[in-house]
Amino acid sequence: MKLTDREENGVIILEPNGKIMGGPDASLLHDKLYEFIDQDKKKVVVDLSGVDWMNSTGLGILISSYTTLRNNGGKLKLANVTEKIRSLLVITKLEPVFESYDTIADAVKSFDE
Amino acid sequence: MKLTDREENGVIILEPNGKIMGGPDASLLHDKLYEFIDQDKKKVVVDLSGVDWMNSTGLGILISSYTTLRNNGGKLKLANVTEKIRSLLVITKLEPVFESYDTIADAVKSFDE
Amino acid sequence: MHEPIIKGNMISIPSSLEYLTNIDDFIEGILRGFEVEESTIADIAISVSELVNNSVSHGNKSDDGKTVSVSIAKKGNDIEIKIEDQGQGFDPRAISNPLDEENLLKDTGRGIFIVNALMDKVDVQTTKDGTITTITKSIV
Amino acid sequence: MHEPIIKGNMISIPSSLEYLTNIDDFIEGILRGFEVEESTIADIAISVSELVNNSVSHGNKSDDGKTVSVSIAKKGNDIEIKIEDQGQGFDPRAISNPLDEENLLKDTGRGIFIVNALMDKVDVQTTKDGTITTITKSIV
Ligand SMILES: Nc1ncnc2c1ncn2[C@@H]1O[C@H](COP(=O)(O)OP(=O)(O)O)[C@@H](O)[C@H]1O
Ligand SMILES: Nc1ncnc2c1ncn2[C@@H]1O[C@H](COP(=O)(O)OP(=O)(O)O)[C@@H](O)[C@H]1O
Repeated sequence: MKLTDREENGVIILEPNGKIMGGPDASLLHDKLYEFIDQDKKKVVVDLSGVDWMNSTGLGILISSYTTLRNNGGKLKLANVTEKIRSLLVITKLEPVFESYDTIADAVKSFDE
Repeated sequence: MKLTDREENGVIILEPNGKIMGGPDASLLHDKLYEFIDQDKKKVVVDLSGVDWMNSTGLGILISSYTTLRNNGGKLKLANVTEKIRSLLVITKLEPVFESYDTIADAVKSFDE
Repeated sequence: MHEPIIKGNMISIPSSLEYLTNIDDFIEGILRGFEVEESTIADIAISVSELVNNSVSHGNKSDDGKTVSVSIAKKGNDIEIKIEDQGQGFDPRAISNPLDEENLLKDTGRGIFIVNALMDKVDVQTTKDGTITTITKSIV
Repeated sequence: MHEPIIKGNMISIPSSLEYLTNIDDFIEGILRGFEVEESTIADIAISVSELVNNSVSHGNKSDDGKTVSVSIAKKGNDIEIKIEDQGQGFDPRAISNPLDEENLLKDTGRGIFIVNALMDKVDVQTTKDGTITTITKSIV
């Protein structure tokens, strides 16, 4: 997994890339999130278009990122959820937990509503 | 590649394991050799029984270990050269360079002669 | 043992998660050699990653003197994969349900559940030497 | 790009030798999936490791923003493998002979020579985008 980030209209967009399977970079996303929370940036979109697949470690990272942001008065949303990841969210009953959007633009705009 | 070592009758036996293809552990064998040279231990047998294969990086490590020992008044010999490695030594004309023995015992004994 | 060791259709690693990618590369390689379709390869790779994570962390407790091995075979239309560790074993029936309300937002506890969902057959066998989990997936 | 990326029968790595084992695991996996015999797998794996070493070190000069890709295909009775880097290229005819007396005890300079010895066909193509080396080995 590789992680890049950028900001658009005050919303942080995190772009993990590759597979999220655990191991050395399991904490990358969570660490990055805490950096942004420290800077009082708490509107976050995770763009999943570049993620081939994830396992339960990946789901765990999404969940803990979601709850961490929520507990700090922020919000985590998803964009570009691929079919493989959507089916994992469905079978684990996590789909209704996450707000998810077809495009990053839609996800970013949703924070204005 | 993993490297273990032991001593038998004043002879150091180095046992690399796995594949010798370069990368992070390319210098392991050479570093270990310098440790022994510093301790004035210069009779060395490299046991190749656990090496699946090596490439030119592996041959380069054997050569430089051989010349380093020779230049320090020591000697490097080989034991248990597998068929795959022998054919590499043959095509690169390195076979006559190395004294090689069928067993570690033979290699160790040869230092008494 | 240090780096991944391959013997035939089996790959072994020391018990460290840094080698997860090596197992994935080997398993995905073999499955592509078998011409398994991409979506099924992903399902199998996800399941193997779950079980290797468990074997490294829960089974061998990250003791890198202990080994995790994964072997793979094609049996007719089935892919059969065995994941072995040297741990104490566990009872898969005793695992709590990740779909229960109180577990839903936990960040762990979904591994075996996902493997069961993605694979056709999951068999966990505890022996005195460790745990052998066998997963089977039809590729037609 | 960070870790090895697999797309179909191709694996890509950043230009660092720490990923040599990942390429080896993937290539050995595919070849076992193709049911290639062990000795031939070793010859191919040795050759790929030589060319990936060169692409990382000489081609991409270990710039880990640059990528090395290896793709593999079975064409009839042949295995064809392409190793691509983003470097300046080189002229394989200009390489000095490692069997020459004055080169015999050098610790480098045997890579391409060994690949030529182990493979049936070796083709080096330099383009404006980098070097593509194609090796072919019959598996019957
Ligand atoms: N190979 C194993 N050896 C020992 N215990 C295991 C093994 N695999 C799973 N377990 C046990 O089963 C539990 C559930 O595993 P899993 O569903 O993968 O969730 P998680 O690993 O996130 O806890 C683990 O917490 C552990 O107690
Ligand atoms: N992919 C490449 N890009 C640029 N130069 C290369 C490449 N591969 C090989 N070379 C050149 O060819 C030479 C011989 O390569 P090789 O026979 O593998 O020996 P070595 O890599 O040990 O020097 C290298 O030293 C390098 O100058």
